Amino acid sequence: MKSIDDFSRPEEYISAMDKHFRSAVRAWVDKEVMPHRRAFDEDWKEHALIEPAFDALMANKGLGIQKALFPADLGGWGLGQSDYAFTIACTLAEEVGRADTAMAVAFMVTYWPLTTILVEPHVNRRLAAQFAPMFCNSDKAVFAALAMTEPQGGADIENMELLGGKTIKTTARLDGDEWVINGHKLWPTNTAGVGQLFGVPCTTRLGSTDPDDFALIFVPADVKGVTQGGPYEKAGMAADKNGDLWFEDVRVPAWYRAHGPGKDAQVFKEIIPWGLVGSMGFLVGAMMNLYEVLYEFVSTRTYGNRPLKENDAIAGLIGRIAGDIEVCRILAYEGARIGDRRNRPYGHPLYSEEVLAKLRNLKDFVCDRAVENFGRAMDVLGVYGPDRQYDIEKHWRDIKIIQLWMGGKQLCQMEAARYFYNCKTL
Amino acid sequence: MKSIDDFSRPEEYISAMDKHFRSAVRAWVDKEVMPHRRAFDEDWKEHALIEPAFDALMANKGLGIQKALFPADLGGWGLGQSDYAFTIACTLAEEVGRADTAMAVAFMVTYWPLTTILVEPHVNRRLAAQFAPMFCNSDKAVFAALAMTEPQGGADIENMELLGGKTIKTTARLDGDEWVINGHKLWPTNTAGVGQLFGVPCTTRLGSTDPDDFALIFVPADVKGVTQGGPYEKAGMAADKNGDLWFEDVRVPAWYRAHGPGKDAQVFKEIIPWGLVGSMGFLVGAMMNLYEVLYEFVSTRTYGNRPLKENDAIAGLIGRIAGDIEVCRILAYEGARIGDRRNRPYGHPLYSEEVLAKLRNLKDFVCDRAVENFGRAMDVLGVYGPDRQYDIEKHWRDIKIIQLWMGGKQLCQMEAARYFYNCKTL
Amino acid sequence: MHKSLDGLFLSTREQIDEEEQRIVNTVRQWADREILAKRLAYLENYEHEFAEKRRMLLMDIGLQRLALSEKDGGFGWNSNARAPGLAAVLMEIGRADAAIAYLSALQFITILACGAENTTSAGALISGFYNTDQPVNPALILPGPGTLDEQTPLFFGRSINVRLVHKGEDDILIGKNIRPTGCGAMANHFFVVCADSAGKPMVTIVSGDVKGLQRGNTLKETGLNACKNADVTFNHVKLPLEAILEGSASVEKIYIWLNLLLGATSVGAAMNFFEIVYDWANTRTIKGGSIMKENPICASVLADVAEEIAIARFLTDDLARLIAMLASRHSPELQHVYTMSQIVGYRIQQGTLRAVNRGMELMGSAGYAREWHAEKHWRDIKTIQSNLCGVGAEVPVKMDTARFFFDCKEIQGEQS
Amino acid sequence: MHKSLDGLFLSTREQIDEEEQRIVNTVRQWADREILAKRLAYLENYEHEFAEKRRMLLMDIGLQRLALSEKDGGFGWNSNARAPGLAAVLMEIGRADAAIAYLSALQFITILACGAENTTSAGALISGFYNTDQPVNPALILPGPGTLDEQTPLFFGRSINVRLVHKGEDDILIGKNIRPTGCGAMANHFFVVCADSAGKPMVTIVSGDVKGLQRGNTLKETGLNACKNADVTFNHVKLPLEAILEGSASVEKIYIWLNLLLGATSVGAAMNFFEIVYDWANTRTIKGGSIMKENPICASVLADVAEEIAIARFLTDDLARLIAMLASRHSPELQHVYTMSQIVGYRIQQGTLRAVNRGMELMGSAGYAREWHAEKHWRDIKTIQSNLCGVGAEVPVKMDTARFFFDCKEIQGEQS
Repeated sequence: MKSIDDFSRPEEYISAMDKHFRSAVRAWVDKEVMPHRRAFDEDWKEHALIEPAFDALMANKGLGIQKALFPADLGGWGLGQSDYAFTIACTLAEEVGRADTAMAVAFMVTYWPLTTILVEPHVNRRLAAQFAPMFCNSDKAVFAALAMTEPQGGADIENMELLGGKTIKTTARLDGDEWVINGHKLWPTNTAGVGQLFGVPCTTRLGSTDPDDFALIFVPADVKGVTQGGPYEKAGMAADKNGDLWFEDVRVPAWYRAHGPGKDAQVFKEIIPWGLVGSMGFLVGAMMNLYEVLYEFVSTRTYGNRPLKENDAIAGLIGRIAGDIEVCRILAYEGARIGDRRNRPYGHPLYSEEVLAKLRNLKDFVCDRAVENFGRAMDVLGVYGPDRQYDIEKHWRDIKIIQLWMGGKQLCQMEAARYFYNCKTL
Repeated sequence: MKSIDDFSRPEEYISAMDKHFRSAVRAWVDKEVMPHRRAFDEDWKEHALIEPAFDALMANKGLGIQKALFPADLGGWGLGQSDYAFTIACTLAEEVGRADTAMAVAFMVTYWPLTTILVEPHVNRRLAAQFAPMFCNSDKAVFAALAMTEPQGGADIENMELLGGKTIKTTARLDGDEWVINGHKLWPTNTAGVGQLFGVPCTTRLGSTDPDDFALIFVPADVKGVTQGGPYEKAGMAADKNGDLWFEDVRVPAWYRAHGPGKDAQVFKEIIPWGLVGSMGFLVGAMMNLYEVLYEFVSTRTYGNRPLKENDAIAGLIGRIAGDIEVCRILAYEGARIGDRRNRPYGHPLYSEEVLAKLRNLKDFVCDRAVENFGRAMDVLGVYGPDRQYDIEKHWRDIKIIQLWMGGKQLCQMEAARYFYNCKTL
Repeated sequence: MHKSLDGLFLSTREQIDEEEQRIVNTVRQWADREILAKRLAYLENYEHEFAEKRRMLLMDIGLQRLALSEKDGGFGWNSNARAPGLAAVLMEIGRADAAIAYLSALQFITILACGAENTTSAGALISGFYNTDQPVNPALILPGPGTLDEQTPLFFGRSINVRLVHKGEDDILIGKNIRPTGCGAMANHFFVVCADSAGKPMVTIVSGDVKGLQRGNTLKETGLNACKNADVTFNHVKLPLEAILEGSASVEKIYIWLNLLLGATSVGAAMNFFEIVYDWANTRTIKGGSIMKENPICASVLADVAEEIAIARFLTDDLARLIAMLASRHSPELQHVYTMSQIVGYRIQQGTLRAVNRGMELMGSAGYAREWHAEKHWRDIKTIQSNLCGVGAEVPVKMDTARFFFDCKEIQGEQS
Repeated sequence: MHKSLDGLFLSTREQIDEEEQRIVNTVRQWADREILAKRLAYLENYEHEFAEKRRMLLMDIGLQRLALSEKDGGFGWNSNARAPGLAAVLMEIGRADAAIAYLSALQFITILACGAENTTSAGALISGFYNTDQPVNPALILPGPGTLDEQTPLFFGRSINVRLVHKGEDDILIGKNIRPTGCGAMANHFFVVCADSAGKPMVTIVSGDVKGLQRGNTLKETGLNACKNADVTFNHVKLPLEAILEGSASVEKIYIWLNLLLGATSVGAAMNFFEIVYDWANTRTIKGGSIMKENPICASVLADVAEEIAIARFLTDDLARLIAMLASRHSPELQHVYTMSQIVGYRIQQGTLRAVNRGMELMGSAGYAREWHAEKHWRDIKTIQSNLCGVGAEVPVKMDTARFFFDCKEIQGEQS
């Protein structure tokens, strides 16, 4: 095999833009991230090293990629209109994830709440026009966040299928032409001072399971009553800041609600597929980097005075790792394609149980392979495995949380099982 | 999920003929195989029950599918010319494998040696015309076999990459305008009296690794000097007869050689991808049947007085099984597509290391999932797991050998590792 | 294979006394001479040979009386302290033929479950069954899968499908189309876990020839082919009083012994599989010449085979040790031993089956052909494993484990 | 968690005597009072707290002298028979902080490896290192990864990267940029596996302050963060004669003890993780109300956590028992114990890490946040596991296993 690009993808699904995006981002990765990423772990609190790298990727003085989803006439690239939006998202997730999955998630979560108002067929022109300048005319990286998790019952919010928002404690009350929001959110990516715009799932009636009472409201970070706590210290993912987020009588215009009763619940369901495909992309990218590091190590280090890779038993073991990367990459792009089929006659809408369950299953599968293979790879490196200099242990620490987020492994399993076996009570 | 057909496939790869083939074969399966398959295990020696079922699938009085690869002008269906040959092969393997993987392999191995002379760009018109009547004008199922394995060093023959045919002991000597063949083969599918035409890999120079000395020669079963032993008794796969095959001064016309020096070695390498994609199709089909049986069981049997599938823990377990079927089906068709890309600018030839290694990896992966999941499924059935009436234990016994054949798991691992890591000495 | 298995698979065997070792050695001789030395003949005429060799073991060597008390004319291996010895004996039998070991294990369990209760009446009844010069075929009816149409009493989530009801003076068993563990089609007696009117689990002993006991067709099964099984129906079977074992813990004890003795059976079968693979790997060549065992990836598969068996044997000894500790000064509580026996019992089956699955990978078609015997061990162990699961794969064991370690209350349904 | 771990994780502990149990209890009190009760404070000021609490354990409680002979002023736990006791003590330390246990384990190994050899000279030298009121930081230099540019002597395939050469009268150590197991950056002495001119493996003891010993930069590592490690170079280090251990088996013995004592360390860390998960599962609600432990799929994950730890603890006890049997009347051969220690040692790390990985699945972001401590156990155990592998993941162990069980000759390269 000549390079990581030889890992299989479903060639027929790849957009014409893919090559361009990939090479631009990879050039950025090799220049701005690879040389510095070992130091990022110590930068988790300040982001003194991390911020400039983001500027070069996201802002106008760099690639300006943070504007990608906005319509062209509002200064964006119009990717929200593309039939390949998921496939390209997978490519971006892969390329950035290869260097640092924490940067990848921080960067791509900026798109996450915006998908609900910028991706066909749900474009909200007024909100798009309102937020376009913020992202399209900036020389600094601008981050958005989706504030889902609440102190009680961690994954309940992602568990819309089952709970229909019943447990949401963050309330939105309409007062004249303004929403008044009160609540406490935990752990959103791009908080702790990073986020400048929040997508906030709220309920307009506490304890209700009526989709009409679910509201997704956009809240700029600088509005009065919004407080961001300091960043949590975590096992990894230093480039992704998470903290507490409080809303105290926060007031935003009524039209900051994504779409309105019913529709909000639907578009909120639709963000899940984006998160799942992105997660797979992050992991495949990280595993492609794993392959690069491992390839070098097994070619230069020895057992029995022969290169590790020339020992049949070790070759079998590392072959399984590479083979899993091949498998996971095929699955990630097939998953992306399931998303991009949303408007095809033979496809299914993003909110359909079919799409959600199948992507939950694929994400769960890819997570397990990644957790397994990074662990194995550290053992292949042996005494060098835990050493930051070899770049695998950081991925190992970082990617574990990809398995835990968005409701975690067990929620994936339940949603998949419910679909495959038509379970009624899970 | 409504039916087994909801397991994902790469929709964009599926040929227009797929629907037709699938429904025709499934109708045959439900009528001719499903009602009788439990009895097939006892029929391993006689094939008294099995043969009529084959006739209804393969011969003219039935679907006549045994003629599929032959050019239309010779009485066939011309599938050898199709850009979807691999994808359709995967579909056929899946549908027959769903009922009985042993029938699936016996049926499809008939195509196996013929691919070397009937599939573009390697059509050998003279041999095609010679053998067309045998397959196209018959009211009985006609079987072909590929006689690879020899008594010494089991998988060496499949290990062309490494050994280049060095260990082949079956010799072909040109005497005038005839080949004189001597040798002893073991275990080919469709022997023990079943096969009527054999593709026989021989060497024209003992111990040679020169591809020019590798010959693939077609030998009708009724030629003088061909002896077939009785069928082996096996753990399963009753519908697939295997036995010893002796060639003693067997004489066939010189033009019965597939293509000639060099080319024979290439087309022999090219049969491997067919075998690997077929193997994956068999397993996916069997697993789709596993899903059908399991679905019924977990919906009607209980633990804690509730249906098994409504217990979250059991749901997680059977959800992983269904999820693996989903994954394996995606991979099997992606593998088939890798074969069907052979003539595309972005594809690779069937004999390329890239295609061989990637398909070896996918086949190895799917085999592991199948062995694992049939074992788990038997445990879900518990005291009913080993019971023939539940149809899973037969699959469990049958599919194990799919993991063992064609050089087995370790050969897959070595070919994959050699490719992924550019190993030199494996 | 030229070397001794004991030299390879260490058991921490200081726990086995001379008498026990003598019997272990006798059984090994029987296995080597009578079965392993003539394996092909044994398989070619399997049902007849099975009966012959089994009779030799049970009658001539006398193993049918091993777990009977001395006063009943047995060897007196009827205490918890004998767990290591019984496990060792079953490993040796299992090495020859798991089907013979399987039935012996069930014999021991039925005897021990009575003996351990000291219910002389049940003890007398059971030893009566064994007071014969014919091989006794036992079968257990254990809690297992329930059906949608009927809510049943539960044993930790598993359905108890047989009911014990009082009609006037009589105790009557009722249950329809129930799948036994063991040889239901040829069983002389059934050891039945049933529930009384209050849903309380209890154990009863039912003779194979009582009125109202009906057997279904003989099943075709994956392995243990000599143990003919069939569903049974208890159509108002009338029971004598002594047929009912007292003591609420009797069901737990059945599972404890089942996990140990069927574990030992599978370990024994796996050890013979090891011998087969050893010879194979030392004689076959691959890659056009090198001996299989000298190829690193084949060696790593061989290592998996040895490792799984060695670990399974350690765990078998650990479980035997735990059982032997019952009622000692270090005695753990019964629920604890029950839980560990479920964990270890499941792990042993999983490990031995993996050993065989891995080894088969190296044997290619020889691993799959009847004549090599490897595939028999594969089918036998798998059959034991699935039967031991009962229903829902390992989930019932996981629920037992979570209940014990995490004090879960609701995960196994309404307990009686 | 309100219940006792001993009540949950049975060890077959009849093997531990009162004196040993007393020390186990003392260490547990230290763990509970000094670390677990004030965990947040401990982590917030980790390096300082680590040094403080460790000093308390080693000096005040005196554990640094545990494995020293009585004549050297120690507790005299320096025989194979002490294996169960030493394992039990390390479980207790590991429960508090795997990093402290890790260093204690390495201390014990260096002492035992000398003691077991009865080389009074080396024994005297090593006990000299421990004749101090300061905590001693040991590091091992084990065979491991080789490099393309140099063919090295091998210990069963693993490269021995340090050479012992004779220059005139002197024994000199040579080796460049070698990765120690332990705290190379702060080590007071190194326990070095090297090879003589004939390539024969041997063990030498090197003081941390000798001339020619150079240390590289302190490494950033996944876990065991208080154990600062760094590569070392032996630039013609001159050795006193008594610094060389005699006895060819000394390397095997190091691995045997390493597998047992680091296994016990990880089991201890995993047991504390169990306590964390226990509290989490008993307090958190999911699905909008039900307690996590009462949800069957969460319960099955919890069961995996308990099962892996319970099995790992069984295997730790089994290995301790095997070591204690060395030189008893049942004594197995050393190569056998070496092989089983590699198998069991690998299984213990694999099992405990799986327990933590599974448990984290239920804790979501709390499992990932520093404040919950769970992720520390995860990183610490992983670091121990990778170090124990040395190179090539489990393959070197698989090759050891295949060599022992299948008599492979060529799979580990040219043996010296």
